[in-house]
Amino acid sequence: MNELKRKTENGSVEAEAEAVSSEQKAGEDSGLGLGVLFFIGAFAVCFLSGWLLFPSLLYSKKEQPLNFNHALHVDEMGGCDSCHYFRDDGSFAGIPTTESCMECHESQLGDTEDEAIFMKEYVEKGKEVPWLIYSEQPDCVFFSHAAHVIAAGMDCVSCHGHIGTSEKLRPYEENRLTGYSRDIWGKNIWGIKKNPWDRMKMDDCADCHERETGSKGACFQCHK
Amino acid sequence: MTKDNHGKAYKFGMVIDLDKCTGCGSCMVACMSENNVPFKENETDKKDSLTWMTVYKLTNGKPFPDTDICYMPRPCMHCGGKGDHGHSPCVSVCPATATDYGYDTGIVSQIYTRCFGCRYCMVSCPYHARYFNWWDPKWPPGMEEYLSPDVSPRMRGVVEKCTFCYHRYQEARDRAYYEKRDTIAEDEYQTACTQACPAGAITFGDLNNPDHEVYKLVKPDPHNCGRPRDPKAFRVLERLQTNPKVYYISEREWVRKAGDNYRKGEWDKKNMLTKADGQH
Amino acid sequence: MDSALIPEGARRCPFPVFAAGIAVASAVLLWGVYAMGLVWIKGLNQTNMNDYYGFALWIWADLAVIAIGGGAFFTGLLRYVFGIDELKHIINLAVVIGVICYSSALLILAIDIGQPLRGWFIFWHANVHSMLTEVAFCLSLYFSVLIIEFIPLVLENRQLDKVPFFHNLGHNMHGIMAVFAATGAFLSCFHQGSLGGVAGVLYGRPFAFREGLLIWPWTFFLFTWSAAAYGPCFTLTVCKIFEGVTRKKLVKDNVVDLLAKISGWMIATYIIAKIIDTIYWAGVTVSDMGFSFMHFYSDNAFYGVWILFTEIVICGIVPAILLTVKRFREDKKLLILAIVLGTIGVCINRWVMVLQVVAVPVMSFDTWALYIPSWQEVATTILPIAYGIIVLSLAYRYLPMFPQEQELYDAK
Amino acid sequence: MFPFCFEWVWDVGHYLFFGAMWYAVIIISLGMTYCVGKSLVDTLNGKGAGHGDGHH
Amino acid sequence: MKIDRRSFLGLGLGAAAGVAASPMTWKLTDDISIWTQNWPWTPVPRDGEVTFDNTVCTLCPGNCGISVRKIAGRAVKIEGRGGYPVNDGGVCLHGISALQYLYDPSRIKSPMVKKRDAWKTVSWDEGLALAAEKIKSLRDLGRANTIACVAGSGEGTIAGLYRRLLMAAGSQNFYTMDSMDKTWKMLIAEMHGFDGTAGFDIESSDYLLSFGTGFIEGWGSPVGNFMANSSRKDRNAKLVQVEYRLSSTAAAADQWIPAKPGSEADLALSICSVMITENLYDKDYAEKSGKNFDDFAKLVTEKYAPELITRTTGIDVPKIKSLAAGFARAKAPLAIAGRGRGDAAGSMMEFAAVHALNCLAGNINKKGGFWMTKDADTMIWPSLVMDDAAAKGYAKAAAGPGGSPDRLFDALTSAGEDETPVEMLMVYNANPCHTLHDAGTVRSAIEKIPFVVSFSPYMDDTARLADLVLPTHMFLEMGEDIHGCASSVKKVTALSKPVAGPLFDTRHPGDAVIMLAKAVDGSVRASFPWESYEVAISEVMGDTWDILAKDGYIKCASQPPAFRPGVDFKLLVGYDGPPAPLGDKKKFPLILVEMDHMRLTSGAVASSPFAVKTVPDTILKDNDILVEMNPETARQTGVSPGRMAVVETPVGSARVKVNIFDGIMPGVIAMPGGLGHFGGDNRYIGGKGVNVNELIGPVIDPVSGLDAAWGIRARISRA
Repeated sequence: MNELKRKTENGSVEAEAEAVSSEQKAGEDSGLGLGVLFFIGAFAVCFLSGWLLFPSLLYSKKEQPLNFNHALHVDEMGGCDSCHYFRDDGSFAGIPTTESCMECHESQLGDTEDEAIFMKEYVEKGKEVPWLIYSEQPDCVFFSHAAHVIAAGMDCVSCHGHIGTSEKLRPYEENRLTGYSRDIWGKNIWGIKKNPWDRMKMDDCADCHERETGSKGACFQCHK
Repeated sequence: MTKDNHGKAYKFGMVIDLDKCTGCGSCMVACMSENNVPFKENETDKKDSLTWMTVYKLTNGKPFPDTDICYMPRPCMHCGGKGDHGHSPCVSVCPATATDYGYDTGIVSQIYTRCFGCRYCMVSCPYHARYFNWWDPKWPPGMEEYLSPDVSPRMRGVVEKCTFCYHRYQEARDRAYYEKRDTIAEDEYQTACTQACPAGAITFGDLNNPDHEVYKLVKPDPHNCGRPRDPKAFRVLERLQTNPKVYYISEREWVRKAGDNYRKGEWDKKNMLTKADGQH
Repeated sequence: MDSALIPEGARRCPFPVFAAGIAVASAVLLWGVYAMGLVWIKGLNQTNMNDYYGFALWIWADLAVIAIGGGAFFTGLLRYVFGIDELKHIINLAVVIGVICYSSALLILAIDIGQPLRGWFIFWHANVHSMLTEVAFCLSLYFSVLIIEFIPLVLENRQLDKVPFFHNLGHNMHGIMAVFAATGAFLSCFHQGSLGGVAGVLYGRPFAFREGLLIWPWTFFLFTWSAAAYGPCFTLTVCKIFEGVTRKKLVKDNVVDLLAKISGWMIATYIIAKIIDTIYWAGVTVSDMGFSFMHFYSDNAFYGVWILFTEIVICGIVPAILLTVKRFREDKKLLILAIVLGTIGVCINRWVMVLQVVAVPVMSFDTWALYIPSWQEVATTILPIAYGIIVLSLAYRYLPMFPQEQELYDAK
Repeated sequence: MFPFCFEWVWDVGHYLFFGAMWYAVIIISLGMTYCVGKSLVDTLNGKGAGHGDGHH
Repeated sequence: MKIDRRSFLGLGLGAAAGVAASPMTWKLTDDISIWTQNWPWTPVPRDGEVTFDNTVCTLCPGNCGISVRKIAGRAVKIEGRGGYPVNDGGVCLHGISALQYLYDPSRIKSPMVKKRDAWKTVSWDEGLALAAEKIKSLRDLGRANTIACVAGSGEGTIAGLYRRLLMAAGSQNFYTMDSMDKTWKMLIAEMHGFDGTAGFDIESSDYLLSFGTGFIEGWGSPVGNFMANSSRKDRNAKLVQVEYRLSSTAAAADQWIPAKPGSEADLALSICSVMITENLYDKDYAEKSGKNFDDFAKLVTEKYAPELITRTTGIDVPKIKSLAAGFARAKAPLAIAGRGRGDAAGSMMEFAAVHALNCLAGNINKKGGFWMTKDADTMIWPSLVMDDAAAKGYAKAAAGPGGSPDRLFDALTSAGEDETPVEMLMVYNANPCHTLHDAGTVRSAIEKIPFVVSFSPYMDDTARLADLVLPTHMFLEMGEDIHGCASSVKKVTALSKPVAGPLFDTRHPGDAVIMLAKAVDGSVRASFPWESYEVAISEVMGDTWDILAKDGYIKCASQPPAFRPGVDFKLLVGYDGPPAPLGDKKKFPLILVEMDHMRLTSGAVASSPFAVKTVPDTILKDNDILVEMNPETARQTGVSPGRMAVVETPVGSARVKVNIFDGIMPGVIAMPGGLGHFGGDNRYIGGKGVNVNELIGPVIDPVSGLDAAWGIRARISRA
């Protein structure tokens, strides 16, 4: 309640003094109606923009450097673990490096335009493809694939959804403020979650842990 | 692994032999390098210097030539708190549960993304084992290359502390899961300072497991919150009932006495007692 | 010029003089705001705090301002719950002081944390066992109660009173103010206590640690008791300052005398409890931990037995005697001496329970750590004082704070 | 702070702490709704008009 | 219907209610907090596959094996290399912070030439051409012998290449930095007539008598000594430290003998006299096969009997007797010398006096004793091609005798203005401007040299004075052969290998020399028949190269050498007391000594930011160095702790702070070594404290010709 605010409040009080006296002359109820009208109008505008406009402003849409056809590769190579494998120290290799892709893609195999980009931009130049990873957790999170896939025997779909059968990579939505992928906070702004892979926030992990192991676990179980 | 994980909870602890420690500082640098601890141009204000592992230099206070010194490396004690129930001095005061006691490992965790920097835990810790990021950590251009992905670098305004290299425990667990094993062997999870110590003065392991070296060295008393039964072993500030998990060993009596506070004559009376015990 | 706002019949200094005073206070306020901006943008390295001094000047300012703001809840409790109706002539002042103190405390807490943008984590991820969580919840709740107690006074402003809805609202709120006052008192007892608990639970810090009842260390009860005891002293001090500045009598003597008497007996009982606590603490608690009493008061440049003597004897026993014995209480000068000493006493107690706690070495090879606040810390501590002066003078000018003012002016 | 919060644990500590807290919040909010409600009713019934300028 | 204040109020409230009912507020509050958890300026280290690479650290003569942890090929952590004979998994703090030397942005990124006191970057070809031009012109003018080179150590193929470049060009001016190893080598030649290197079998010795040696301050192989110190209790071996201050070694020792500074040699001889008079010595080794034993015995028993030297050493007679008894009765007693870290050469007489103890105990070439080993000459260099200019130049004597840089810089300072003995100086793996005593004079000497080339990867105190800098790889970026291990018997020949790609435009020092030689052309080019260092090392190392390439190291015999050369005490017979420190007693009442601290490097390279961070505030406060002194000394000189003071010595003066410590002898002030580096634009290590070598002047040892100074007389007064 600093001094400035106090002053404006007093300022408006003087204006109100004249208004009250003049208004008494023009009758009581008409002013109220207009105020309510404005109230409803402003409420509607803000409410709708909050629920519809705001999410699109908050999340930026980015395209992947090139499209990757999971379905085709799964047919060719077998399961997910042909490219996303466990190293022998139990750590998870995650997205394959250009080098491991080159085991098959020494030269252009198919005729798709995306593969041409891959060969020209990344294989020849020996660069890594800057994939935008949908399920990327922030730096403070330690996620052990070994604990979940090997020890708990979970399948990939339960967290990553049906990306394995997808032919096109959907655009990557990123929260402009936090830098998180939208898959983490959740696609639906209302926070309603149909499948487990629609959202992977801390609470979602906690719920599953609570169900499966009886407790949310110590902090350092998932943090680093 | 939870509080009631069918009884197989670890209780990781450390034993430091103060007669072997030469004060060389390898443990301090190994800890800073392992845990992405930043460094500033002027680190001479030791009350504003992030050193998770700090080596104190103790002296017996005698004049020349009877002076004696002893180096004491001090990591976080991962206190078990009164009665070893996990209410460590810091865990019991943190308002946002940014620091918590892991019952499955006995390690006090510190989550840098939840800590909002009220520093109450830093005031509650009698060992000064907690450090606050007064400054934004900055690495000279190019040096960010040597940062390890296993520990998230901190930001200004949060408290940080030694975590007994918990990321190494996570890696050992990953390997155990991959090899379908359930427990971690003693040499699979060792802290960076233990591994680096050239004098072999630091030993790390599970205090609940009798065949681990740390248990053999100090023989913690399970009915007495892990109080060491070996007369040469002691814990710092034992009388505050913080029940720290770091034990120190020394042949020198003045070093053992420096581990806690004793009023006039109390130490000698205590010694008479233990000597009496020692006889029969 | 702003005569339309000044309560009827009240004589106030001309607006330019008033504006000049406000301008001076605003300058100090802006200096504090500049320091606050610096701390928020550049971080806590703007202060002289370090890893030994996690808590320093700000936490003391926080505790002290809440302690002297205790007059609001205690006077409210006496008037509304215990029905001592005479106090209605000074309750308005107490409430305004309460609002200022609690808003300052919340502001200082917002400055004093490393990540202000995550401050709401204390509510969202609350650790119910931590004293600081309890402080945060009750502080903000009681602040809302104080705002509620302040609204009727604001609505009594001459212009606002003309709006019928405001008039009715003020009247109705006045009606059930007892409910709010009772809830406020309940909340205050808790958070004044837990501010004491903040220090008392630290079993890693022998100087601060106290055993206690269930989960509450003795300092919990002592802090509530001392806030209730010394709060009115500060209220009376501000009242006397007002009378000095405006050179007008604002509150009747019997009301001042009544509040002083109650405060006196509260101080007396508190001091006895405090002495017993100190003796038990020195004799049993710390000696079990291996510390002698003198360990906490020797071989350092600042903290000596003098600080304990000042807190308990000079600012405890002396005001207790001055305020309980009628003959002294009625002497104008002795009354002012007592209430000022009381206020200083509670500030020293809060200083000792924050800064000496972190200064005392605990490990045998540790050393005393002394600390001098940086200008940013001092500026942000003076900021609430300037802000308080501005709010008080605006309230005095535009709100009917002292019901007996008119009566006393006529009687003269 | 709410049962759906990550931190929420159904134990004695939470019952006591949040019990007391929500109790206080409810009393305060009820008190305020009562005041505002009653004042609206009074204003609509035309009570309380023509005040101000000191003649209570 | 009139738009008035009330409608604005409605508008405002409506908007507020609308926003409150939408997710905007609490979502933004949540996201802003998450934003503070992921500030863009907080780094996010990239993840990847974990691999380990083994190499050898060459920051100090200890040469420990290290294992570099890599994430997706980028080095992130240095750890000790398990199973390596020298350190078996342990590693010191400087080794661990090696990555701060690798990724250091203040490294010299490409060759640079100094034009009117400003550095200009040039390409490698231009740099080499400039240097080659200089060499060619000197050779053409017949002054090939004025080309000099100062290298860190003389062992290994890289130093061999530098020496070969000088010989091919026609100069004998190849100098290697002094250290105690040189003095031990000369001592062995003098007292045993044996050409080889000295080693101490510390792990098996059960009684270690050390005269001022920083056994756990970084002497010899630091990690090896730490391990030996830790296993002392199990081997129930005793350590006795003779030192005027309570160093970490003295604190760890079973017995600390606070002898006065400079009187160590006298004490050693008096222990000899007790051993002889109570004939506790190995008769057949010392007396029968030893020469001049009787003269030595006479000198010792007469002039250095315990009663005579209690005043000079401050140690009473019973203690000397008990020392002698303890030493003689031990199964494998060992006496070691080489003050502090052993960087300074030390006084030959002092080494001889201490070594006499080993001889009397007969513990030579025995388990737990003093070993003299002949290091097999593993390097086979092809014959040299020298044209007449080279031959003529080579014939002329070197400017500084005995291969000691001190003597070189003495010659330079004493030479007149016109004819400087050195017209071109090359510096590799050395920083004489910081590590040599009386660094000020060394700097002015170097400034007199017209053309100075530095091969340093860092802008250190010497590179700063150079005219051309040809930056070489940092040790993690290059592979080289590593020989022996300072003063330890574990003579390991190892091969380090690059674990990180060269980050900047630097070259391997071996390649740099070969390219320089090729640029000089003529006979010099012919003497370097290899096109790269890789080829050179594989040819020069001959058959050991195959084993090294496979295992990475060869561990020499762990048994003592069979042959026990006899001993000749002639040298000691001429002993007449310790070399006195510079300066007269009246003007400079105190003695200033260098204090070696494990957490600060004292070699060519400055300490890393991590190492400087571990240095306590009793050694460095802001940028002020603290000298350590006894409370009594402080009272006498009127200085007070924490305040500034001025230390003056005959050679220089410096502003310091005062640190009071009971463990140092009154009358002695100790200043930590390894500070006062010029760090270029690296503010983490540059400009911190004072270089103690600015205050201590060299004292040339009459016997070895090397710098034997260990301290200097000084005075201190309030600033």
